[in-house]
Amino acid sequence: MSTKSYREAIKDAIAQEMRLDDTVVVIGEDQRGGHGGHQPEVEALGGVLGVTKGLWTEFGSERVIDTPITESAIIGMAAGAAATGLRPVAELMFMDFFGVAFDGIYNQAAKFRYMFGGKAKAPLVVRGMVGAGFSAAGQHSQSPYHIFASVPGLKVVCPSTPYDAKGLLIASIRDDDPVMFCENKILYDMKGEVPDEPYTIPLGVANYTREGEDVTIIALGSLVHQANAAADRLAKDGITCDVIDPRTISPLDETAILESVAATGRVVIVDESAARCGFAHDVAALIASKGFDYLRAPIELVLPPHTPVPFSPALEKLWLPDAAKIEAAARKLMGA
Amino acid sequence: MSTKSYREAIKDAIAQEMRLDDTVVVIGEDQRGGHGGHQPEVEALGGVLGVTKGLWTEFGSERVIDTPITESAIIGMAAGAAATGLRPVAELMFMDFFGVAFDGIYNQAAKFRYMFGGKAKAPLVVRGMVGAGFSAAGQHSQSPYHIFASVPGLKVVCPSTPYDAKGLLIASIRDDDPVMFCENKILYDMKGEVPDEPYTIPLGVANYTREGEDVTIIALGSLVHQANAAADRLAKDGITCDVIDPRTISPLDETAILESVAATGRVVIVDESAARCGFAHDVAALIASKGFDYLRAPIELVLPPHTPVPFSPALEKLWLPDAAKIEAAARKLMGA
Amino acid sequence: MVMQLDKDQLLQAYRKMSEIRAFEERLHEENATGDIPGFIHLYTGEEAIAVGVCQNLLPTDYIGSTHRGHGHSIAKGCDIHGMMAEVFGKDAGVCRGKGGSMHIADLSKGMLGANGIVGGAPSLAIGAALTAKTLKNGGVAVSFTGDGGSNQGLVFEAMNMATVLQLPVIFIFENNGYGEGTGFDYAVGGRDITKRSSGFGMPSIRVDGTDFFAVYEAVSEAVDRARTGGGPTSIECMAYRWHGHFEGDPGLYRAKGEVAGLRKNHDPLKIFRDKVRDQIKASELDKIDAEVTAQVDDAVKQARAAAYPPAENLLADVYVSY
Amino acid sequence: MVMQLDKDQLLQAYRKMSEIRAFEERLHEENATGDIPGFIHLYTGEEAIAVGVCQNLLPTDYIGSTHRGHGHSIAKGCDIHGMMAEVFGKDAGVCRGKGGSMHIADLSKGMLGANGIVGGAPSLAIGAALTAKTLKNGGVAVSFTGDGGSNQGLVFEAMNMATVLQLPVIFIFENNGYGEGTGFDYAVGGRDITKRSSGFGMPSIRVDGTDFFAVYEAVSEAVDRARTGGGPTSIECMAYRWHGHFEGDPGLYRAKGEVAGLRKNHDPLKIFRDKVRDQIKASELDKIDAEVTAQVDDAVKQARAAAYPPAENLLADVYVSY
Ligand SMILES: Cc1ncc(C[n+]2csc(CCOP(=O)(O)OP(=O)(O)O)c2C)c(N)n1
Ligand SMILES: Cc1ncc(C[n+]2csc(CCOP(=O)(O)OP(=O)(O)O)c2C)c(N)n1
Ligand SMILES: [Mg+2]
Ligand SMILES: [Mg+2]
Repeated sequence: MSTKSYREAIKDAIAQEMRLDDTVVVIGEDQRGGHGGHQPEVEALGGVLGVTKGLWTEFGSERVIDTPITESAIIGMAAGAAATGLRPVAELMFMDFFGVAFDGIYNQAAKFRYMFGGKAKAPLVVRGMVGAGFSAAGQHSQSPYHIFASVPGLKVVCPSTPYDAKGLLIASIRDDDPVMFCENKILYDMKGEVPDEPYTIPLGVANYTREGEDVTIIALGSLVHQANAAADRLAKDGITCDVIDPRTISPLDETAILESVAATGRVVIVDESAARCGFAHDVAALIASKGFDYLRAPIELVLPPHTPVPFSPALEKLWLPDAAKIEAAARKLMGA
Repeated sequence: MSTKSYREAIKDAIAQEMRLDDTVVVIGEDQRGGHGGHQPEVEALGGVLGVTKGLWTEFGSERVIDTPITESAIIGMAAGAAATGLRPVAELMFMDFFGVAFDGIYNQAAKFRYMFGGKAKAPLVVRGMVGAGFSAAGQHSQSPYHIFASVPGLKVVCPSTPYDAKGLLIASIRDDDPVMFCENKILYDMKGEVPDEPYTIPLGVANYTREGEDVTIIALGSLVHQANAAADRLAKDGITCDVIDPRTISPLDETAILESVAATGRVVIVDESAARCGFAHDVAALIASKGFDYLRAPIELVLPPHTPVPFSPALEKLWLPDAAKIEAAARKLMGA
Repeated sequence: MVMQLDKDQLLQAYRKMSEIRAFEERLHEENATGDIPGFIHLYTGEEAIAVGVCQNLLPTDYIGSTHRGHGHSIAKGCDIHGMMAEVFGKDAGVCRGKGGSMHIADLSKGMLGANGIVGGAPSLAIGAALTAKTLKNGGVAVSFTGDGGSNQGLVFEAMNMATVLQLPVIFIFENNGYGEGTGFDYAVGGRDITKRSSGFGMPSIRVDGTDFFAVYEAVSEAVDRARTGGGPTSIECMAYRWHGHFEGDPGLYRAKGEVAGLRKNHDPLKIFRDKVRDQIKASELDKIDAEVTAQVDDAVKQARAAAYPPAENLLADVYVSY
Repeated sequence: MVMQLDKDQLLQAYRKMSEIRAFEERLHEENATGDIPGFIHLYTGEEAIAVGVCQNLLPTDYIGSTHRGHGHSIAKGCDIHGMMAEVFGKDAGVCRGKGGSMHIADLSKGMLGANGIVGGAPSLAIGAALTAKTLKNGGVAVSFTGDGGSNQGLVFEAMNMATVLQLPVIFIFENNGYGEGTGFDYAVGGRDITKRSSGFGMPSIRVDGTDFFAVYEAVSEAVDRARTGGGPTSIECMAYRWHGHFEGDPGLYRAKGEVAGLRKNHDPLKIFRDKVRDQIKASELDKIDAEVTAQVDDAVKQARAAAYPPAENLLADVYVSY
């Protein structure tokens, strides 16, 4: 066990899997950095924010594959490689870039197995950053995981801690289905205890990050921490909360969610993916259809407005859900 | 007033707007067909299924612009043209192809106005086919309108009749925002009464296609007709339904939906966009948050399974929601 | 050139072309009965490309295909009975009826799938090539793309990636003059696909795609290069599509008599027969044709008689786990 | 060449380059204070490209830009005070603080927007060119793309569309040797962007992008061609980026002394000064530099003092209606 950042935990997971399995390769832009530059022996980058730094030095250019700026080909190549014997870990850098590269996931990798009658598989992981709060503006702050989750055949993972990041990433790499692995960029420097040896966290098992009796709060990624901060404040007034981090959107741990709602009867769903047709709406629909009888009050959604992510920190702060908004929603449910 | 097919109604709308406004241009693959072929004077296609046939003959190659197979450039060009003075009606053929062309909508056209401080607009319409039931298999049967609706800045339209198709398309062309216009391919041959003169149906106003007291059924596109068929059968047993066709997903007529639910207290939402994070979940979340107190029973969702659309008609029929499934859901709500 | 191949190989090549021809012409008829669901795109007229390519490949090599994929599938060794059942939407199909004509695939035969997305194959093929390069197993991958598809961004990106990573891959462009109803002359700026490919830094040539031997030879060189670490090649094969874009297309963009001329003057099977005249008797080839006709006949009979997929298959095989 | 431009034009060109230089170098300093939100990508070293291009354009012509867009914006006439306020996230910014450095746009100046999507500009620029062609207003559009961006499928598709429709558009490729930390030599298969463009059927040349006059001349010819219905042109401009990819990049992929060498030997402003030595006194240019410094100084002061956007702007301007 060591204290590691979320960023280090991710690298750790990839490095350990690469050591164990020769078919695991990393593909992406500037995964080394320096190819074709003037420092032929230097690992200059390790991904634009250095998440995979160190892998090239250990594994070399054959397994840490620097690519041109060519997301369609990165994803398509990863899909083709996955179908034929590799386990690629491809990086899309910012998930916002899926707009130039979605076909390889949406119409290809995700459908191979079903459309080919169960005779193909595509064990690939597509890593990428999501999340607002970094002043990265409209094209580098989005969280399109709701879109990924709506595609049958894709699995979707959103870790909220270093521990989860490592365990879920190893599970994703070992999984025989395509996985969209969504890293919240504002968590990269978050530290936590992480076992040194490889371990897996099964996809589809939620984490109760806090237990309580009055309200169920459901959140993903960095918002799990906002939810917990809200729960702490509420606890001071005697309002206790279950804070559930589903960790994976697809598969979704419906049981964990419904059990908690059965106990509390009150639900706040917090999310930043979309104000319409997003992750929160999915969970709300689950509860309104399968957990309706447990509900004592309307479902509260804490979401950004239906606008692009604004650049100015003054507006972005208002845009993002936070502990105060979650707290207010919970209090509203408690009628206070 | 004449009897027209859904297909003719669409062409009618475009032709009339092109006559009224010189800045309206049509862009897409095989919008004429024949360019570079051996019949230089023939309008061979008018779109692959002939929807726009006749436009080239009337307006010529300068306003009916045949393109190579190049969806990214079609959408990007339409976005750039819209920002600089044209009102393009671009065709994506099958909306399933958004995977190769989404960036021009998702990160460009939809964001211009907000991201540029209100100083830009992008009046473009992207037309495309959606819907299963045509044995067109996994890559030509999808309905990704839930994805479009989750993008702030985009409007999303799904007409269910020839009358609506014409009125909504004219409204979309005149609208100063980018609009995704989703044509359900199995409706192309549906006939209905369509006024000859141009008219608009405002975006964001739902249509009560049937009124009743017991159950609210919400559906889009071709499923509106399945919902009405179900309502007819239910009426024979004295169960009467509101069947609401929102017609546009974004903007969504929340008031119409909530008013109906207030009256019936029971809701069936039918959709084919997605089994997760789809249009139905969006509406369910709306009702569970803002209309909770009206609800007398769980919300029933009638959705396809979370699988790609299978090719074989034997499976595709099971995949698609239909009148029988809607009827069963309504009966369940009535406790019968 | 004819001489490089022994008689068995020539007979094998002819048989494959004959299979493709018979399969497609029969589908043309069967489709008219209304019993085939969905869209079909026939390959007749382009047989020499698929076979000229695939005769150079091992079963462990991979190909990625297009919406017009029957010919590629047959040439790469997919089972004709399984293909026919697939086209009819039956459980006995190679994809258990879930894919249909536009998604025939058989990974066990190195067939990565027909593809409903124009330009979809090249990026999948570079993936298969990356696998071969990484595992150092000497494998090669081939993608098929049309002239229309040669305008798709996916395709350019794949070509660039292939030169950057020096992947063992061959990009075949089937230039049949049209993408749907739009002419190559209109849609392909520059009107020369080889110039595009060579702009990405790879050897690129244009060959007569109705001549099995021309295709075979070009691909043979490309395969050698790829297997020995020499990187990618692009080959533009000029050919003709005899039928409509899809079955049902009235082909109004065609000149009068265009198709009749093709059948007469540009028939890859006839051209092959002419070239092997000195080595192989016509009767031997006729015999193959007859065998193939019987085989396709049987495939149709079995496909028609076969069962549709059972309801439980609706939910099967979405994920490997969960 | 120098002689084609009169003295006022030369002074104007120098002023624009000086403005870009001062703006970027000042941002480099301001960024160190931690007061600038988000990422910034500086254009220093490439001034001659933006200015060499935009001096050929009318206010009604359009440009589409990259993530490294400050230089293009200034050259096309965007307001420096508004840009500075934008970079600081203030309501007085050209985009009211909603876009930031990576999304500076001003349609009224013909600036279609910096773009956070690499390869985003060319397809928007062909749209602006389509507008000009359709409205027959003689307008021209220009896109900027980097060497890294020259690998993006969007870019190839836009070039093909431009030749097919013979659009009045110019594709400028700014080849500064790197995309982030990856060398042009590695990422661009074929290592020659002009060969790619000419594969799509358009005139394509490579020029020295540190020499204002070389760029100006090439673009002048291309603009003439475009305005007179001659279709698109592609121009690859070889240049250097002095700073890191973004502010904060330690630049480990650089050779030791690489940047010092650039500043010394490849400074577009020095090169310009040398070339106009006979017509323009150094003191005149020094005076411009001083004026520009004061202007940028004032822009920073005002930007720092300006208000952040008010809360109600969060919901404003998503749609034109609803
Ligand atoms: C991305 C995408 N765009 C458009 C289509 C519709 N479409 C199917 S086949 C085809 C024409 C393809 O032409 P070409 O590549 O020349 O192949 P050919 O049909 O001639 O064999 C088109 C436009 C598609 N399936 N996918
Ligand atoms: C589609 C997309 N892919 C990747 C990125 C990340 N990115 C931003 S700038 C850049 C490098 C661009 O290099 P180049 O085009 O040469 O422009 P330069 O930075 O050298 O001006 C990359 C990879 C992006 N913003 N968009
Ligand atoms: Mg073709
Ligand atoms: Mg560069």
